[in-house]
Amino acid sequence: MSLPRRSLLAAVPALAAPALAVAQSRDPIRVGAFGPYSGSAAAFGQSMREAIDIVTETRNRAGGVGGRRIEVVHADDGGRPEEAATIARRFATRDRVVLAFGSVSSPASLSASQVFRDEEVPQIVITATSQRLTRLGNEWIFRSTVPDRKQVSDLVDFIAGKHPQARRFATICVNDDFGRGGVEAFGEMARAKGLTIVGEERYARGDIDFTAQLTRLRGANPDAVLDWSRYTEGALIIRQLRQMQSNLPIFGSDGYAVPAFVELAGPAAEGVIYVTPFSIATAANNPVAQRLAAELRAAHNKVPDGTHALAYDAANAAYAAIERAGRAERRPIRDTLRQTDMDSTRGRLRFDQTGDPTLVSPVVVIRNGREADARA
Amino acid sequence: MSGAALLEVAVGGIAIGCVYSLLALGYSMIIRASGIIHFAQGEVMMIGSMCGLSALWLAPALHPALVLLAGMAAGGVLAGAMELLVYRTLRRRRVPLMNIITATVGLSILLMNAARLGWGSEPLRYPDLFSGAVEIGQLRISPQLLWIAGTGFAIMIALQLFLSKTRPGLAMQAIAQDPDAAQLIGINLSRSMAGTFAVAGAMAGAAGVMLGSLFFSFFEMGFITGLKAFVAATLGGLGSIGGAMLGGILFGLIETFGAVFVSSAYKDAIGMLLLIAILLVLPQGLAGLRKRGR
Amino acid sequence: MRWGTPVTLLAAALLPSALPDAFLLHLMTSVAIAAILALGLQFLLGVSGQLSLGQAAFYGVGAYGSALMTGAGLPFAAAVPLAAVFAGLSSLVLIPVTRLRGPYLAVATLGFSIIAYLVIKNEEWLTGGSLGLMGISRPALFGERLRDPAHVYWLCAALAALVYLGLRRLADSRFGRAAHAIRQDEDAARASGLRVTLIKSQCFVISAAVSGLAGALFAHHIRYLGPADFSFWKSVEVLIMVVIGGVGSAAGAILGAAVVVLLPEWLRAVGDYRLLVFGGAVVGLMLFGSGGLAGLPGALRRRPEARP
Amino acid sequence: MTPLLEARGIARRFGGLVALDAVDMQVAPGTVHGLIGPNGAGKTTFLNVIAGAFPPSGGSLRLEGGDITALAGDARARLGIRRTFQNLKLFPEMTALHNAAIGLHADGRAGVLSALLRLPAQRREEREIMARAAEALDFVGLAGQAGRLAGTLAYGHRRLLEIARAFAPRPKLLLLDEPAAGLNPTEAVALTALIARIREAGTTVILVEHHMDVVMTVCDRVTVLNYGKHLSTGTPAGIQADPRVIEAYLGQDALAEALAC
Repeated sequence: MSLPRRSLLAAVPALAAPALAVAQSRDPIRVGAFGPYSGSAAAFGQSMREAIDIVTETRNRAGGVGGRRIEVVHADDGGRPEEAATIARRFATRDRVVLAFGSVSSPASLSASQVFRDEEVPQIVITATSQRLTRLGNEWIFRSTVPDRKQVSDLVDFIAGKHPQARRFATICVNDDFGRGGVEAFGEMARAKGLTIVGEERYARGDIDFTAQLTRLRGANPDAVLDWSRYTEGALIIRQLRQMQSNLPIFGSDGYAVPAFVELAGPAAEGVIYVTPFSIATAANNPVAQRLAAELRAAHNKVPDGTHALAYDAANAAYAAIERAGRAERRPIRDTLRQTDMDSTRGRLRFDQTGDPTLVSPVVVIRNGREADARA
Repeated sequence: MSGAALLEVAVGGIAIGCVYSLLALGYSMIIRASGIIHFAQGEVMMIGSMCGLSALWLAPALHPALVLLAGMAAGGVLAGAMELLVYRTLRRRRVPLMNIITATVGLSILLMNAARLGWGSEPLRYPDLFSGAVEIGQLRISPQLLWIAGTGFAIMIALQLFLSKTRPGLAMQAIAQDPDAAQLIGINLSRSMAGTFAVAGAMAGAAGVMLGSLFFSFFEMGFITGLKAFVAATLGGLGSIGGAMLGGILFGLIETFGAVFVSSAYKDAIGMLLLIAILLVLPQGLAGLRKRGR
Repeated sequence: MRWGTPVTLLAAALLPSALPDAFLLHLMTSVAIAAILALGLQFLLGVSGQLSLGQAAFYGVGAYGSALMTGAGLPFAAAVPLAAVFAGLSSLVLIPVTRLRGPYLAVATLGFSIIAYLVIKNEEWLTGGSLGLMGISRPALFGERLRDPAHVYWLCAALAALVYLGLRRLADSRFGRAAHAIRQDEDAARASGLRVTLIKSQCFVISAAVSGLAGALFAHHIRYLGPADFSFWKSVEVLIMVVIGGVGSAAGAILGAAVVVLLPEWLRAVGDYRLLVFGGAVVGLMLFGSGGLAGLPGALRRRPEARP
Repeated sequence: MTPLLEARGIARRFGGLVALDAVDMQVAPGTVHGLIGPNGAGKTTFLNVIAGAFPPSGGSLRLEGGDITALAGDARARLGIRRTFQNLKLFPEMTALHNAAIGLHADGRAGVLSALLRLPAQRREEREIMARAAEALDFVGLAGQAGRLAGTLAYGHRRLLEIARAFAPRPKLLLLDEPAAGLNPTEAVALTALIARIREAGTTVILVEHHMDVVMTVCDRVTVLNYGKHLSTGTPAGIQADPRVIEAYLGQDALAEALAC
């Protein structure tokens, strides 16, 4: 530590300088979008980006909003709250966005929401389901997806109505906000409906071997299993459960609602039931969803997943709100966003007092390797 | 918990442990030969896994042994190339070991993101290489697990034979023990070092194919697994081949049984606590047991 | 070149007037905090030769400590130093492992950091679990909340400068000399009457306290704490900062911190290739040789007393 | 008169190998005590046991009558037993002056806090340490090399620097482990003189050495070890005449010749 006396700190501003050089054109209306474009949740981030870009391009081709183009500034938060806060700060003070989309995970969304609230920037959360996001009296936050408790209550209603024979549940979840939030809500609501929870298991994000947890779960002798996981671990869990020759019915979370889930789980996915904010299988009669499907096929040759739909709806709602506000300013946009009442991929989209959408979530079942409406 | 269920868990632990062992072997061989903690070892495994899968895509009917071989070849070539292109250059410039170790972290970030761009950010499923269930009495064991444990042991035995019976293997051992003396008796240091990395990479590639076929291939799969294997190698005693094998299997068992008997939320903590405890008694890991008598 | 430090300090102090951009000030504040964190590891690794892969744990103890204490009503000016002290004390549990060497020590600290991470993640009643802690108070001085980003920056930069000068003094003192000797030859140090374990442990405590200080400042800078920012990755990031800057150079640690914080930000322009380029840059920077970035000007001028 | 150091029945085993077998030795204060023996006789092992590098498997050690058997190496160093190493252990990245200053570390008191505050007492102490370190360098003849990194010194100078570091605190007992190894004849003569001056300065010396001319010139008494056992102790002249010693060295012709001269 006693080696060179001179310090090179002076070089620091020079490192930062190229970032300054970004042109500060006043012309387009700028919105920000941030999510995990890298890291383990990158697939969600990518869907989010694709959908937002599709809506933006369509808008811009049709003349933009009020004659001004929309420009989306994308930023990768890697799922890390620190990055999300830094990005939010940049969106608010340097990129001067009028509105921001993001993020995918609850911690990153929460961390950014503090900055947006401070700086008074409207934020539309895409997939983060934690109830807490919209329950902190933050008037600047909106959410495209349905919060976990609402999804759980939709799933519990479904189970009570369609699977009355499933009385004893064993639960397994990823040990984070997403998994614990889902399972805690499920326990509460299931007990209210007279169901019992006979076993609860957790695992860490990134685990691959669930033998221990599943062996214990099976030992509790349940009627059915509830798994609140993301699709990667979820696929492994049901594969490993089926490898143990267990035929227990499996109910899952919206974390399964990714095409790759069926791909990864293979035949084990057959018969799995889960709640999802959106499924193309239940949206055959929804023109907005069909439009998204057509646009996504044209642009990326993909079938829309839940994140696509959530981001698509968010972007459409946002641009409509900017249009209604009549000027590209944050406060009026927030106010018109609150009055949203439009057709979305998931039906009529309105926001309640807290900023959450008032929608009922579809429940789907995997049949022949595809999602099918479980309520049908 | 019934005895049969315990046995099922144990087989699962041993299979995972074999994967750790194969990776840990690489860590151990490399650290012994060069002093480098090779943090990119997990990523070499990941690339091996991806390449094995790609081979399956090209030839769907490929025999599992050939898939394994493809993964090993990919891992071996990659690790050998890393040594020749990066680490050797760094050594020639006489940079401190810490810099080389940091370069391995850099390479690990680089490989992970290259794989994300090349193979996408979605996990990729291996077709089931082995199917059916082996039933012994009331015990049902997935054949995947048995195959993996069996293949793992076979590869480790092969490595032992290679290191103790063949010329290049003996040369690697000699380089690791005393590089100066080895050079004096005419062993090519640079070639043997590259060979060590290549063999370590091939072990990692095999681990990748096994892990992939048990679970799936994913650009981030190497990070946590690699870290755990490093811990396993330390547990066994860095630089000790036998220790690495033992450490890997032990770590797999500790982890799996830890999840059964203690909370799964703190599953990773159990392994770590045990590791720290063992290191306090045996500062050189399990391999230190043997030296202790001296 | 005795004026190098004052000139740098002056430049750092004047930065806010040169950069009126609030975002850049936010970034430079992050750099100052990262610099403190890097200085902490630099002291441990560069002076006493102990490799820690567990700095994220102490950083986390400081961050959560200060957030919880201010949350309980303690003033910022008391909570931050207390959190640093607490982080230092928390490293005392590691004293038994300081007798381990090289990679064995690294793995033991890695284990410690994984355990700390799991505690942060699982003990919801204390740490908010994976949803984390929100609404952490802004930094405050003399009872005044600092709302101007320039003031927050000055505070963090001033503390970074203090840590830098303090650790430099320490490294040049009798104590630092002893630690330095232990790094080079433990047997000889012991034969010279040095209490090796004590000195190594003291280095650990100092390094942990400095990391805890960085964590405490981080908590009040970002004002949100979640487990994801205290994973093993953070420990690796700190190590990259120190090695890029040059092991053994305090100025290098600051420079390395600046590179690690600013480079990815700067690389946002390359989008998807960001981390790919970052990984490549780390490998490339290693090629600068033993001195790291801090050694560059010297290496260019060919100092005669360069390392053997 | 109580001996400065008294070793009784010192044994040391490594696994099954017996390196030292019940060795007794008494070192009188103010003397240079040679320790010789054929290769593998256990000289360095004995030195290591005295220095506290590892504990003896049996026996006891007394320094000025006080039992030090249970003390660790650093504690013995602080009591006044300092040593050099057969294969040179310096701090290569530190200057010669700072190397010598490490030898004086135990005499200082300034801790972390006073270093941070740079209190006057700390600065005074630092000046004192540096002055004494410089004095020690001067004593061994390295005054001109104070500012050079130890790793860049010539081999002979490194040997001297190690002695300076060990001698700087004016220890009661200085253990020299083959200090003349690798030195040329001129340097060896200078070393002999240096050892004599160390004795004059009041420090007792135990000298393990292969260069018999050094041993015979400077030692007051000599102890001979063979196969880990005490063989003989006496004056240099007495040792040279001891038939048991000559027998022990038989087969080691070169040494036998050296002994004869």
